[in-house]
Amino acid sequence: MNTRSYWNPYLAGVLLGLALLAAFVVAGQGLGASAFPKRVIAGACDVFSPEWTAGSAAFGKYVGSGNPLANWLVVEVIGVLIGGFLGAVSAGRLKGEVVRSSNVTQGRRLFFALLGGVIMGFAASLGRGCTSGQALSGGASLAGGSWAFMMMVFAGGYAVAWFVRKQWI
Amino acid sequence: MDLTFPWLPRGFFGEQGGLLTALLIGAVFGFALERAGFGNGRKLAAQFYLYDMTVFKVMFTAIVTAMVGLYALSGVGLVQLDLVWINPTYLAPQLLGGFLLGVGFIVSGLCPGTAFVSLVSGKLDALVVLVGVFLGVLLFAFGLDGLPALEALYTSGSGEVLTLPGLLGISGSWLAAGVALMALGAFIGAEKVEERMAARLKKNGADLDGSRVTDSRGKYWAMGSLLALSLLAATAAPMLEQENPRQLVASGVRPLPLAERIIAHEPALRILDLREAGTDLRIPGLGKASPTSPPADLLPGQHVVLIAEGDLDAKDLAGWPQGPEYEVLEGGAQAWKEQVLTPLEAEVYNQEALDRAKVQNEICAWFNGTESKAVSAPPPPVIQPAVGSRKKPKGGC
Amino acid sequence: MEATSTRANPLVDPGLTIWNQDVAIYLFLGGIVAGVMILSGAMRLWYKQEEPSLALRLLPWGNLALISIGMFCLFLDLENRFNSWRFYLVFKAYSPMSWGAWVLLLVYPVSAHMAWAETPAHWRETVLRKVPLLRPWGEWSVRARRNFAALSIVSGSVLGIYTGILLGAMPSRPFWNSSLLGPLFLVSGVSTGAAFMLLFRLNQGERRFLGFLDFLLILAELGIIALWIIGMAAGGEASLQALKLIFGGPYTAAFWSLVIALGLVTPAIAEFIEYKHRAIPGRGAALLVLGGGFALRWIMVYAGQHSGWASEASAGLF
Amino acid sequence: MERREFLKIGGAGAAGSVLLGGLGTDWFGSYGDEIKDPGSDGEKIVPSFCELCFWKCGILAHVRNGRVTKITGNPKHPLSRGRLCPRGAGGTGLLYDPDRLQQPLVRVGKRGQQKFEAVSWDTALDEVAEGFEKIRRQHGPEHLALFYHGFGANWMKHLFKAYGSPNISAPSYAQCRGPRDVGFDLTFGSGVGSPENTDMANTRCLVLIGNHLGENMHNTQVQDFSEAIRNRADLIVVDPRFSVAASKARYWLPIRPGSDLALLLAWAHVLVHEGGYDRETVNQHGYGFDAFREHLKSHTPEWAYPRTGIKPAVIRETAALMAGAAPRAIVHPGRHVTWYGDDTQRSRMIALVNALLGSWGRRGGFLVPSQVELADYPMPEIRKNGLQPADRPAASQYPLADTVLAQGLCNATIPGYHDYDLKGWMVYGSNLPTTLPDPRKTYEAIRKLDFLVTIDVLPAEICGWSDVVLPECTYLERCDDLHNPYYKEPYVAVRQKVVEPLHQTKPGWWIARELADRLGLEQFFPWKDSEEYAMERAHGAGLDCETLRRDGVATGVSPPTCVEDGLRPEFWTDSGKIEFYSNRLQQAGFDPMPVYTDHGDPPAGYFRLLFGRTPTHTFGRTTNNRLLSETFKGNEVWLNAETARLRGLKHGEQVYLQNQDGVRSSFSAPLKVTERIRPDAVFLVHGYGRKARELRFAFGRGIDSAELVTQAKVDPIMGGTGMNVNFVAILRAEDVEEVA
Amino acid sequence: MLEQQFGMTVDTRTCVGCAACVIACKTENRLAEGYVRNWITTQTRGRFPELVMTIRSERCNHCRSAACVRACPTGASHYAAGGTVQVTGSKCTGCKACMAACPYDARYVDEQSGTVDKCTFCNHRTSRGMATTACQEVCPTRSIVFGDLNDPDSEISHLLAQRDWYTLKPDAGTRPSHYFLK
Repeated sequence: MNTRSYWNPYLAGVLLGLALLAAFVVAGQGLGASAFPKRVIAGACDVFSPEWTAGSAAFGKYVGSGNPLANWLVVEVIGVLIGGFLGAVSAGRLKGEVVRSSNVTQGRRLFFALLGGVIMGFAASLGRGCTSGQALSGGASLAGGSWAFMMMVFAGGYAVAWFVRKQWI
Repeated sequence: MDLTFPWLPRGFFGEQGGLLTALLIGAVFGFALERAGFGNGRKLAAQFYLYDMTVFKVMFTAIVTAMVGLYALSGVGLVQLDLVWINPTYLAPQLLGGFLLGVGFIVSGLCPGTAFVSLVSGKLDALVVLVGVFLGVLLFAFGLDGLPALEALYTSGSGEVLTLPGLLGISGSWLAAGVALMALGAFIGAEKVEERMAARLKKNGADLDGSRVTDSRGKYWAMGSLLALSLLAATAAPMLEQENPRQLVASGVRPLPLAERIIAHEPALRILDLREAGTDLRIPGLGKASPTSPPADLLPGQHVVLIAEGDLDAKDLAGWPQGPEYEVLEGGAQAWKEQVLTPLEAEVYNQEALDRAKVQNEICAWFNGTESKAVSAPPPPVIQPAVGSRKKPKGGC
Repeated sequence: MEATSTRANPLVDPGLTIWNQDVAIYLFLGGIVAGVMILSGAMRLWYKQEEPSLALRLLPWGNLALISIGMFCLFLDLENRFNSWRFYLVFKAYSPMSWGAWVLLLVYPVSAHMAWAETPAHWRETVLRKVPLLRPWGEWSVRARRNFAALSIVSGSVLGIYTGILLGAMPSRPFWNSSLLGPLFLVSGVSTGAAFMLLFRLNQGERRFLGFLDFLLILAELGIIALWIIGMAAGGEASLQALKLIFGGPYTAAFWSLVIALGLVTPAIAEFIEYKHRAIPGRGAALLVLGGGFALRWIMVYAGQHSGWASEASAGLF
Repeated sequence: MERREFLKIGGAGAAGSVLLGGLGTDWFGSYGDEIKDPGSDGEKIVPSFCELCFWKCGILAHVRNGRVTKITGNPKHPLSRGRLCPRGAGGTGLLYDPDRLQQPLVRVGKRGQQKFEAVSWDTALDEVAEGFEKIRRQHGPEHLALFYHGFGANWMKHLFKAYGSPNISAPSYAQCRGPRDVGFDLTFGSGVGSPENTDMANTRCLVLIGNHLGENMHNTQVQDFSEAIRNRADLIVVDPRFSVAASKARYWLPIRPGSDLALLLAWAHVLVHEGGYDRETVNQHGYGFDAFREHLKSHTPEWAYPRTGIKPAVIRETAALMAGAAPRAIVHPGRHVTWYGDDTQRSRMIALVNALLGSWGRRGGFLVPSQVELADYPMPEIRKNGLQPADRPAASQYPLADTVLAQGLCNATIPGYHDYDLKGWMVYGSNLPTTLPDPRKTYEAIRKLDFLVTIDVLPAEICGWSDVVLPECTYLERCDDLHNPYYKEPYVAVRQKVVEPLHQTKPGWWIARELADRLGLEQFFPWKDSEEYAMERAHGAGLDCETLRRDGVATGVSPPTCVEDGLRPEFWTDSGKIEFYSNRLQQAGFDPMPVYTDHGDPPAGYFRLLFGRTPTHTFGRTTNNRLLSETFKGNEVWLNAETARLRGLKHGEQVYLQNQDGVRSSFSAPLKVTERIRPDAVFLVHGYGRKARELRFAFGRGIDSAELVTQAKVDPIMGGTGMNVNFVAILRAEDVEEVA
Repeated sequence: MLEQQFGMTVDTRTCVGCAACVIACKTENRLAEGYVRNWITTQTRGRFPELVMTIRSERCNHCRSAACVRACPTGASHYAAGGTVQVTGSKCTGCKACMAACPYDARYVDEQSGTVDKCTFCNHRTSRGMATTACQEVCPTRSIVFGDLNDPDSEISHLLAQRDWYTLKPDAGTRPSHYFLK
């Protein structure tokens, strides 16, 4: 793997920060990622069962006014997909693989990926955002709750890290 | 053209154009994430084993950059901060959600945002993570409808926009500068920690291949720029900083001018009585509210006049929504009763004061609903009906 | 300010809609023809010994076809087509439309001569053998082909500028009313002309030249667009209102995505990379340039009619 | 400069422009200065007078190839002075309206199902006569009522008088101008008439209260109004809406709706207690002034301020302006004045302020008009049968109403209202559902009828509910009675047939006479036709019929109309004076001097519904006129910009209105977001939102204000129906249609 | 004696925007349904209750430096007698360049003939010696005055000398002969 093509973290951070700043000054809101799954699911549920969706406490607010997918954050994630793709292609990193330590089997890694994903989907709904929407955007706008959220992310990570170390190191 | 940021909430670009910006900014975001190495689960997970602090470094550099930029721009008046959406605070769900997200993060190796980036760089595990996220979202939606406890947890908290500058009582720019300086210190520490941890893990024979970044040539340069940025923010912005627009600004209004505005039927005027009891203000269309629970139907741009028993402190209204302009009745209900509902009896000496008093007393009578009685007049003499033809031109419409 | 008008004439209210896709197509094809005329003329003058590729030599015939389609579109746009012969009874120096009518009359013979003169000799010979009557003319025009090449450059330029002036000479439409529209349409026309030529089977040298030339033209075009926007931004209230059509108004997304991003910037980058890596320019960038050129004219025609002075208070009124 | 030199330069310039402008336009194929004559000038020009509204301006109708090409103003006619309002100019739009009623129709389905069969005139008239005869036989003639509007109704009124019914009524009284006539009559002993006797052209100060001259387009009045503006008269406009007149005014007082009386009282207070009223007039002609002065004492501008929202200083300034201009000052009596149910008192107060200004009988104030002496057509006298009209439940109600109340007749059709119930109606040129308040009630009454016949030009809503519909021809296709109004220049005008009636339509006089024949009343219709009738009357008055026909009008010599010309003012009140204190009102149990009552504010979320006119339309009568609709295609809901902004309502979006009784408009209209109206009111142009599908152009255009007027506050003095007491909420069309 | 230069003034102080001029023009010139040659413009500025409103009866401005005449490729749009701007229908191709050029949007395409048309200042009347246009004749507020600007004794010349006036869109450089009195 071509580790050299990773940017210097500080430079990458500055570019990321500038993208975030651009989002603030252009769109008046930060960046986010978990809005995408929420709105996609809301949209899908709206197709299958509009009544349930409209009455749902979690999704009702997305389907109330217009298409849940016609949203800045949703389009932004599509941009992320495009940008990420371009980044991977230009760095020669586009490669089908499962990232894992040599200490775990692929099946185990994927099981944990699913488990972690479910936990994060639940957590992002509960916390009204994920690392992008709460920690990064909220952190940059100095929102009190977001800083608490960010601290707890690190706390949660460090608390469990030891138990799943086989996956990674 | 007023080019003050943010643009989209001001209708600049229109809807289509706005979505186009989302695509562009998102692409830059995704590109930067990928190039920082966030498409690789192992590299992210390394943060939690302290041998590669890229996540910390990138994230805090980004936060500091955006934060310093945002507060500096708003400090010099280029950004209208009250149009920028800032995450409201729901402390309990945020604390728990954050913790769980951290758990999910280390279990899966990716967070939702980085999972998207990882996915498009071909990583199969990212696809599985995303499937999990979608399931998790659905699970939560079911849970929210089915479990009252979860709903109670989710909806607990005020949902107010509490910013650190507001909570700590210092200006945003200074805080940004402070955070930047702290981050700088933290980065230096992080460099040290990761070197030591990496060495230790290597010694223990851990498999770090493919995740460890060894190249850190630009770090001093980057730190230097951040320091410069933070200094800029700390010195320039506070000098130019205006009153923090996030603060709920309540100006005062005196009873008589308020009475005149009621008479003028000012369309944006909305008057709310914050007292628990009492219907003695005699203001037409007066609404009731409690200081802790603002009415749900307040409209942006409305002029909301709040009446308490006595003077009301603007600080008491911390939980009121942004959008309307708040005014508090100076002296509260007491002043209203004294100055508007009580006729003037004091002696007046000059013509001007006399004229004012006349108006004031009529306003008083009107609010009190005491119609000035017409003075009864002596009946005029009885008259004889006139003779002659009566001409009455008619017609038309 | 609130303004109301009781007028509701068709094509005029609430916004002018006199010109539609017919005119956009005509301007687009006119631009390509102008570009091909200029470039093929220039390349004929450029080539001394080495012969151009067959495709390049046959392109002037395509010119005739394109300009005919364009003229047909223009003809369709006329409300009173039976009077169209009236164009050729007068020449009105102030009227771009009149210039256009006459220039088209010039474009036809020049293109025809160019096409004939560039046609490979054995094909020409076949024709002349069958129609010996044409021989004197046929041979003369080949002899004079360098003169016709020069004439082709001149008439192509007039045609290219005219397509812009047709809109640019309208003081009534702030979105159009700029002296930069002539150069803009000329440059864009040559650029789309080059892109059009790139679609055919040219030789490598020609492709490289056209590819890089197109890159330079796109840069120039971007520059002119920037100046045009700055010019409008520096104008009065009406110009600012017109500018809003592409800044937040109905044409914002189309202009910035189709014209600027896809039609200019993307192909420019592609062409630059091709140039830098000494690759042979492909057809992808050329198609984008053509798409962008059409979008530019389409947006110009439609957005310009949206702009006006309607909301502006008359001087000294309030 | 020498002339020759000048020519040379001129020549050079011309040559230069030829060069620059290209080869000249006169080159081959040119036709030079082609001048196209549209050919609208008439081969024949017929003078007549207009019927697009009820002002009756003189017109010249141009006829070419048997078609009326255009209509221009008659320069000899005192009301038009050669000029016309848009409606008058657009009369051909009515004449050639493709939706006109073309032949008599007889109902075949159930009433209201709107199924009709075209029949011959004989069948239709027999049917009507039979219907009338049946009612006369079973119940008596008084059980038949006539509702009318328009000049042609004279024939029908005559028919009804001969038939023996006292129930003849025009909604233009109790739904429109009645209160001001009663109010002025109580004060000066005379109403203001139509045309109003105001001398606006010579005034120095004109006060308009809710009167939107310029949008309310009575030709002569607007001509005089523009003359006042041209003469720099001071204009004070009191209106919740920034009307066209308000835009011309020195003072616009955006008054709180319903509080006009408070403002008038305050003005009177200033004039009386702070000086400025005309002492001479008051001393010489006033009656009960001391009581009035006492009455005004408490009504200070400060008192009016919270009620009207108008600052005391402004009230004083405007009062001073009037006083400074007096007696050449007019507080205009208005025309449609049925607003809040205390309209007679408000009109009386307007009269009293004018009395204080001393403007009655003065130049630039109110003139005293006169009439040409005109003989009646010789015919047998109709004997009165002593039957009482059915419009009031008790004689004591509305004691000062001096005509039959239209809404009273409508009510009397619903059983149990009066001594007897009405069984049949004839409706002439008046679309009752959009005229009377609360159309729900009107339809209920119609359902109770035994027989309903309408005579109209267009298929209005009421036609759909009729048993027989008789198509009348338009004013351009018939001759009518002579017009002989009270006016400062007395005149007689003649309406002449311009073209033969189109389709199978017939003139009103013919219909009336044919019905009379069938009802055995032919003795009261002894004349040959309307032309003979009119000329006989003209001849009888010593007028030259030929001149009258040629000019369309004959003017008489006026006696003095104002004091300046030698008029000795007379007041035909009980006291023979200007009555500041009215004994008649006092004896009838009303306030002898106007007393202010508050009409409240709209509840939260509601707006006061105000309605009025647009210059191109006479309410619903002209909204199907395609020519007139060129400039005004449908009405809009006026809403204050700030209010709209707060509620997120956008200009141009379609909205429905729903009133306090839950009645929602049948159609939607675009919202007009404007600074030109107070935040607590919405404004609609009256006459839109037509529900008759046969009016193919007007159908469904805009919102009908009449259907939202389900409440009316009836004036206890004369029975006028105050209709500005309705409140409406604004509903987004998308929300409404989503639910539906 | 100079040639005639016809012009028109509309007194915005007295004009109430009743549109009688529009209807009279339509019947005088027998225009098809849906087309007008003159129209009413109202402009309101300010916030309630401090408002200013102007009402104008507008039509072709008969510019002395007419963009439409310059834009016309066939000479159909031309300066005619009395300094007016006229369209010769038989020369018009319907290319609509004049409509694009006119800052006042005063022209339209007549659907029957396919040619461009507009206000003629009633040249069929004035050429017969009539002194008024149809819109002027009907105007109940006498706001519209038509006449010869080069005749110092004409009513229009007096009005322009005595009153403040403006023309529409002067920045367009068209030098209209249609004036609006303040």
